[in-house]
Amino acid sequence: MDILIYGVINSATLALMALGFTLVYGVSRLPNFAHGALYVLAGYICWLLLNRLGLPYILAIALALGLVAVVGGAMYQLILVRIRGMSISEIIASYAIGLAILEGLRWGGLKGGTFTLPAFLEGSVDIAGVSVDFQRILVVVLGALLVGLLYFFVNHTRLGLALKGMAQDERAALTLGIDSDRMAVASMALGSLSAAIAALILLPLGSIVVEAGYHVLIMAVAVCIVGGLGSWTGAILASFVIGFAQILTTAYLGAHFQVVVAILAIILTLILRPSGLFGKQKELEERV
Amino acid sequence: MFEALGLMVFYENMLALNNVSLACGDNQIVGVFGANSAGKSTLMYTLSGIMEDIAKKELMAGGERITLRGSINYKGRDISHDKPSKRAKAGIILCPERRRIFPESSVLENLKIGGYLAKPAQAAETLEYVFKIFPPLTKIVRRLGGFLSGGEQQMLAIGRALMAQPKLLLLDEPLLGLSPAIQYWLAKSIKEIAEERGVAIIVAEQYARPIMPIIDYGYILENGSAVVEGDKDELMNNPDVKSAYFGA
Amino acid sequence: MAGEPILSVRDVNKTFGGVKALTEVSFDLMPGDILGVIGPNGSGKTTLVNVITGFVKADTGQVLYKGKNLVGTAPHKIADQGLTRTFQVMRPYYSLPAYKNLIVPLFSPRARRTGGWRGGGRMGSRDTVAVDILEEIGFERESYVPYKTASSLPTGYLKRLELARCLALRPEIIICDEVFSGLSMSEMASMVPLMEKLQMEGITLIMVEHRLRELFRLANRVMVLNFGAKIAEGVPVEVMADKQVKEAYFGSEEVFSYV
Amino acid sequence: AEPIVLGCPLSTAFLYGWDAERAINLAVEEINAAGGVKVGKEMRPLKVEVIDTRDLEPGVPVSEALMGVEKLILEKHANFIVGGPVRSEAALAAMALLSKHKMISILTTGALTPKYHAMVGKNPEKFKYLFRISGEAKWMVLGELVPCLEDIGKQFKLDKLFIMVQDVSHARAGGGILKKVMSKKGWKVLADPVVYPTGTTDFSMGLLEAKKNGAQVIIIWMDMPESAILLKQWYDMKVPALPFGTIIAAAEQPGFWKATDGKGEYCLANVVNAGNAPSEATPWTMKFVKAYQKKYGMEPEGYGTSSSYMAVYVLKDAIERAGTINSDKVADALKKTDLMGVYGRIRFDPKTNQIIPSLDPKEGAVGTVFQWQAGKRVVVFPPKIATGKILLPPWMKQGK
Amino acid sequence: MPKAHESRRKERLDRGVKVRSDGVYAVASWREMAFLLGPRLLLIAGLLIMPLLLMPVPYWQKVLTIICIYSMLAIGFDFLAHYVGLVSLGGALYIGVGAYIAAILNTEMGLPLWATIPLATVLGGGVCTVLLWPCLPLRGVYFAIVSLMFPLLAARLIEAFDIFGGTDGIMGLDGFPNRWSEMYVLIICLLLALFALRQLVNEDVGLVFRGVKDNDQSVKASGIDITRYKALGVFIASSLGCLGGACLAHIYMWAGISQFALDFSIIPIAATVVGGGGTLAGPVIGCLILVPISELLRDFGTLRIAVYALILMAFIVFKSEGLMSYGARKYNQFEHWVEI
Ligand SMILES: Nc1ncnc2c1ncn2[C@@H]1O[C@H](COP(=O)(O)OP(=O)(O)OP(=O)(O)O)[C@@H](O)[C@H]1O
Ligand SMILES: Nc1ncnc2c1ncn2[C@@H]1O[C@H](COP(=O)(O)OP(=O)(O)OP(=O)(O)O)[C@@H](O)[C@H]1O
Ligand SMILES: [Mg+2]
Ligand SMILES: [Mg+2]
Repeated sequence: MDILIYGVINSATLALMALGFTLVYGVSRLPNFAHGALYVLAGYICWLLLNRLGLPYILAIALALGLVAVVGGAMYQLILVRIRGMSISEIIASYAIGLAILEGLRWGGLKGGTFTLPAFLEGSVDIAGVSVDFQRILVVVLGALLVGLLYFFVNHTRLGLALKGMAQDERAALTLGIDSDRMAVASMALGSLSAAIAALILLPLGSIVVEAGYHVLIMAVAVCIVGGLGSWTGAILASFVIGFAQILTTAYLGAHFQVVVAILAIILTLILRPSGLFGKQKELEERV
Repeated sequence: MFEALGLMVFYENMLALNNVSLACGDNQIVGVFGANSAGKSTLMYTLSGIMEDIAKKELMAGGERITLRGSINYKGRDISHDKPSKRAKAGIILCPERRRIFPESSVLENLKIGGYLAKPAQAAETLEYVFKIFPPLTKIVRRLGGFLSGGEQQMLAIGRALMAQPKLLLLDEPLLGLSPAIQYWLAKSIKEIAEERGVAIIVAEQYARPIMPIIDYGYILENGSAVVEGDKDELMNNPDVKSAYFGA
Repeated sequence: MAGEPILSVRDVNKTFGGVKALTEVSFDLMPGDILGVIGPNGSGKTTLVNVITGFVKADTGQVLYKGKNLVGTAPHKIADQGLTRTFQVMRPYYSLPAYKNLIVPLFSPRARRTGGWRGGGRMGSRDTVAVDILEEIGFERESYVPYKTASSLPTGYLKRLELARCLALRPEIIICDEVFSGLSMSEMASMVPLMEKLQMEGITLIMVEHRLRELFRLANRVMVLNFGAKIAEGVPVEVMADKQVKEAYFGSEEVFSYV
Repeated sequence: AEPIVLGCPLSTAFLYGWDAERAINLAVEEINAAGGVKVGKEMRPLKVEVIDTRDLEPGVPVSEALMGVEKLILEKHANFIVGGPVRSEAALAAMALLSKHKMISILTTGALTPKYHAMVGKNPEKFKYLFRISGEAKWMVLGELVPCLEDIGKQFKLDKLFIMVQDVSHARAGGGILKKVMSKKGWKVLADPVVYPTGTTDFSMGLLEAKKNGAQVIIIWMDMPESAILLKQWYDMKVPALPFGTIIAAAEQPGFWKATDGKGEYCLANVVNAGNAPSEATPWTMKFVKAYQKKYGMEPEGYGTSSSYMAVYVLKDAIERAGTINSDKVADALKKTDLMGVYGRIRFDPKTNQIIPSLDPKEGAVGTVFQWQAGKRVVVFPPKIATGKILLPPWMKQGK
Repeated sequence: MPKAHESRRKERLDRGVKVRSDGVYAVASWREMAFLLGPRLLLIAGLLIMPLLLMPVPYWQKVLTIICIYSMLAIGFDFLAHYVGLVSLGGALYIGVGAYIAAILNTEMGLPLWATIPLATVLGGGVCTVLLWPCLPLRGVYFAIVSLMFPLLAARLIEAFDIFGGTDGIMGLDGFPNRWSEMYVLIICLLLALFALRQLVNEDVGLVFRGVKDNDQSVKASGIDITRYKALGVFIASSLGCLGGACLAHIYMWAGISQFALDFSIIPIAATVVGGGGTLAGPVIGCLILVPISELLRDFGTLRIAVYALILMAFIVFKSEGLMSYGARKYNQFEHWVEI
């Protein structure tokens, strides 16, 4: 029972971490390797607003979200736009941005484990004999909500559809009046926003440390790829595959195999399903 | 209403379009014919502004230098330096060569994305219209664009362009890969679209036979220059044109 | 030449997740024949080509090439045996110059074994042979066209490049998937003799086409597909007269006369 | 006079990097203010060259740290290496390099692996320049942790132990040893050590298990900041067991109280060398703590603080005795070190060049176990230097 | 109304020699030969003389060896990504495998350094190829991500099973006899690798590789087994990496799990991007720029990496095509304004 509950929580956590990355990549084919940095940045900004300026928590959260979205958008507008379409350069450039942010934060004083955000809700309940605190329940609930919202956004709104079009064939999208640069800015801003949301939901459970940036990035990339590019169902399922793989190994194999099993799960899934659980890229590319 | 003057396009030092001027009035259908590498696609890209975008990207990646000269006027405004998306907003929609369907989206989604510029009501109406002129599409709305057959993709590409509510529709080789029946229907529909929906259309084709009868005015491109122009009858009666395009 | 068929397709079925792309298709192909395959859009022509050349695996049925079943064989092995194809959606090597596109097939085990196109692949430089092939197929040798990067070539040339790739392998069967579309009338007219010449050289051809006039000049047999099933096969005139074909492929008299 | 250059390869963005950096600077300042180091007849000042080795960062190869060490030697012309590399693996990797350059090195922070001095012991000629002045894992477990646990056990009649470790090798190995040793001592170790990957933010499953099994002491062997969360969860769940953070735990830092919103109260932690928390180990201890507090505005943080500080003094002492900065001579002098320092009597094992530990500051270097009590770190072990008594959390007493 | 400047355009023309050397035409004069060979000789001579020039600053000699190791990885990456179409983010795997094989051969089996390095190169290439074999059908990012996972996995496996010295690593390897041998072994290997790869990609086989990258379906249709070519590509790239890894292990006389660290995967890619992908020499130039910058920045302490990242970004943004591509174009072509 506890495996089930904590498995779900773990999976929801992963899904939240991956959301922003999946959004940006799925929707504009931009591998945003600064994702983890934005995640940490959001936490740090919120912490600053809360502790240095003494703003109320809600306001601090709102401001942090807004700021990070702006940072994300600006990142595209100022830097990434110049190398649009050169995917290796995009990876390196965004990774460099992330590095600059993270190491800049480290230099600016984000060292050690003393930076934490308060939980939204204190206390815990017993579910089927397992005690779970409210913040974790919130993770699952908000995670589901956010996924739902983004799914709706991508598939049923004009902007979402336009983003999708641009991701698949930029030139064709241009001919249909979709302004690709503006769209990419929008998707980066949105992606950063979801990174920030994830951060602010998850960080009260942990502390704001630079290393989390790298961790979140790797997990996000893994979930996004295992799920299959651009597939929401896939991303969710992938979080569950990896999430449960982790929890199950902890329970039955010993935790030092956790990472090993998670990585093996990723590699195996991809060997068996070369375009991820729900991706069709390989078939599409090989359709002649 | 639409006029291009002295268009020149250089790919590096190669002149792909040499001083081409072209005009298209309201509701008119203009044909652009020419053999391989005559410069038809180049012309279409230039008119729709994609060429600017290509040039920009090439420059960024350190590739070929593409030089564009000449001016394009649309409804009395010089749009030669507008971005493609801006031109599209003004109603100039290109249905590009080689289809360029969104492969990971279903047919319906492809059409919906095409309707980015349309109002919801317009989109719904056009959607029905697209299914009317391309009945085969109705049976495959859920299938992913990338899995469609060549001809199905071509229909979808044209349908998608229509969804964008064009005022000036640029069709680049619309007949490529279509079965004779659909070719015939498409030619008819082009006429219908121009007449009933008040859309001006410029069609670039190699295969002139089905298109020639429906055009109001036509140009023959050769090596980047417009060598012959005239209305339907003038072109049909030109012996060179006849032998080259009708296999007389 | 009433001997064995070089290729025979037996009861091939293929579905793509519920879509019946091919149902019980069978036909025989005699050496030296030119078989035309026609049918409405989406009727399964390309899928048939894919099944024969191994790019798609048939669900059931057999593809016998010189008596050996090819179903399940990897595409490169099939090509290696001399059964080549063009792609309807052109697939050149976009970053290479047109003539370098042909180095790849000329370098393949088959070309090295058999000598490639007219025995030229082994002797001399592959570059020269490549340009020879391109010239044959309508790229003017003296112009810059054969040396241009494939990505900058227009559709028409890319279609021909597809065919050139097949020729370079010195194949026994070439399956052309819509090589004529994208060519203007006069260009097509120049391609017809080339096809005839190939036939003379003993190459068997399957041609999937929508340009019927030219096809009928070339093909000695025509097969019609509709919704994945074969609805008619025979000499062109017969097939054109078939009622079912008229209904399925042309839809109306109007269209028919237009063709 | 020409300064003597101390090269400090440290992972400066991390606690076990800046702790040493600060302490070394403090010591050097004091010594230079007093005129410097007497080499023969000359008084020479000390100069510190710090290089960031980044060896505690994930994803950074050890060769990066080794490059840093080489840079200190070749370009900064360091005369001695003091401090790191910090990560055990990097410290081990640097051994060959340092001995190749005949460079005296005193390890003062990080690197806890027993393998280090074992290697020196095995190859005394080759590695004779390599010293370690800070604690090593084996002593900490057997010499400090186990006695302290036994002490607690006797005092409060507790004998049920639960072990939680981080998924790094020293912690896993340490957890295993601890289990074996404590079982032999008659404790009931409730399960195999529960392992948590670095970066875990949820410990509830382990805590639940501990609660279910009636654990009375929880050993937390983790150096990740997230262990603060563990304490928070422990407090929220009111787990009736005494938390004991061993070796480089987040709890050793003064900032820990804030990080846990005070929920870290009652947590015990080991700060490796006395002097890293205020105590009266030797007369020098509080002098050091005060000087540190004056300069940096806080109590000493990481466990390398007092040892790094002492390393400079020990080196000064050895140079003065040798009368030269020649490596071989100074190495010999170092071996003969016998100095009453911040954390006890400092001598090196003649074979392994490892500092000799003890529970009595008069005999050797002592470590400290303290407990968080009302926002303060109160030293509770070893008894010779303790300033307070161990307290049990109220919900534990009620349980009894 | 077109503005005055609109009637002009910039013309770009190949220099005469370039055109003639691309065709089969003879290149006669010394000046022309010098034009063609100049850059190559500059690189060769530069790299060969560099150690001597750096004699007064021994630390920078060390940096040079590190540059060579990264360069090795970078040209491997460039080859794989731009000629075979496999974007491998797993450079660290090659380094690690090479280092461990060299370490085991040296410490356990007692083979001398001159044997372990070549053996590690070949065996390591083989091991990496076998490991990556099942992933060869993967495309694009999928391959990239799986290859990124491999070094992480390797490190975790060694840690979890405590094999090959566990987290402590393997110590006590032989060092190079002196720093000159260290540098020259690497420099000469690098130059050989560079020119051999150059040659390879221009041969007909090289065209097959490029075909695989551009369009593997067509390669299949030409009767060529793409998996074999992909595997061959991986073997070449990973051998280079393993060579670097083996040398690294011997330079520091130690092998450990941190040789699977992410930096070994990222820096070569960054160098490739800075230097210009698809040029092979570009990545070397990228390394020659990036690694020293990173060393120079050491004085910044913690801020170093942030500054480094910013510099890297500046390179990417302002010369997005890569320095080598840019330089080569300028070297080979005239540009001037012409009237239309
Ligand atoms: N990116 C490019 N770089 C260099 N030359 C190019 C580029 N694109 C097109 N060209 C050249 O411009 C000329 C005109 O090409 P274009 O594509 O406009 O021909 P087309 O008339 O559309 O031919 P088709 O009917 O076969 O599609 C051709 O000679 C072609 O090689
Ligand atoms: N991989 C696939 N997955 C799903 N459906 C497919 C796939 N390949 C083909 N189809 C479907 O099978 C049908 C037959 O396709 P095919 O490409 O064979 O048609 P075709 O006869 O070549 O048509 P056209 O003349 O338009 O080229 C089409 O409806 C197509 O959508
Ligand atoms: Mg065209
Ligand atoms: Mg087809």
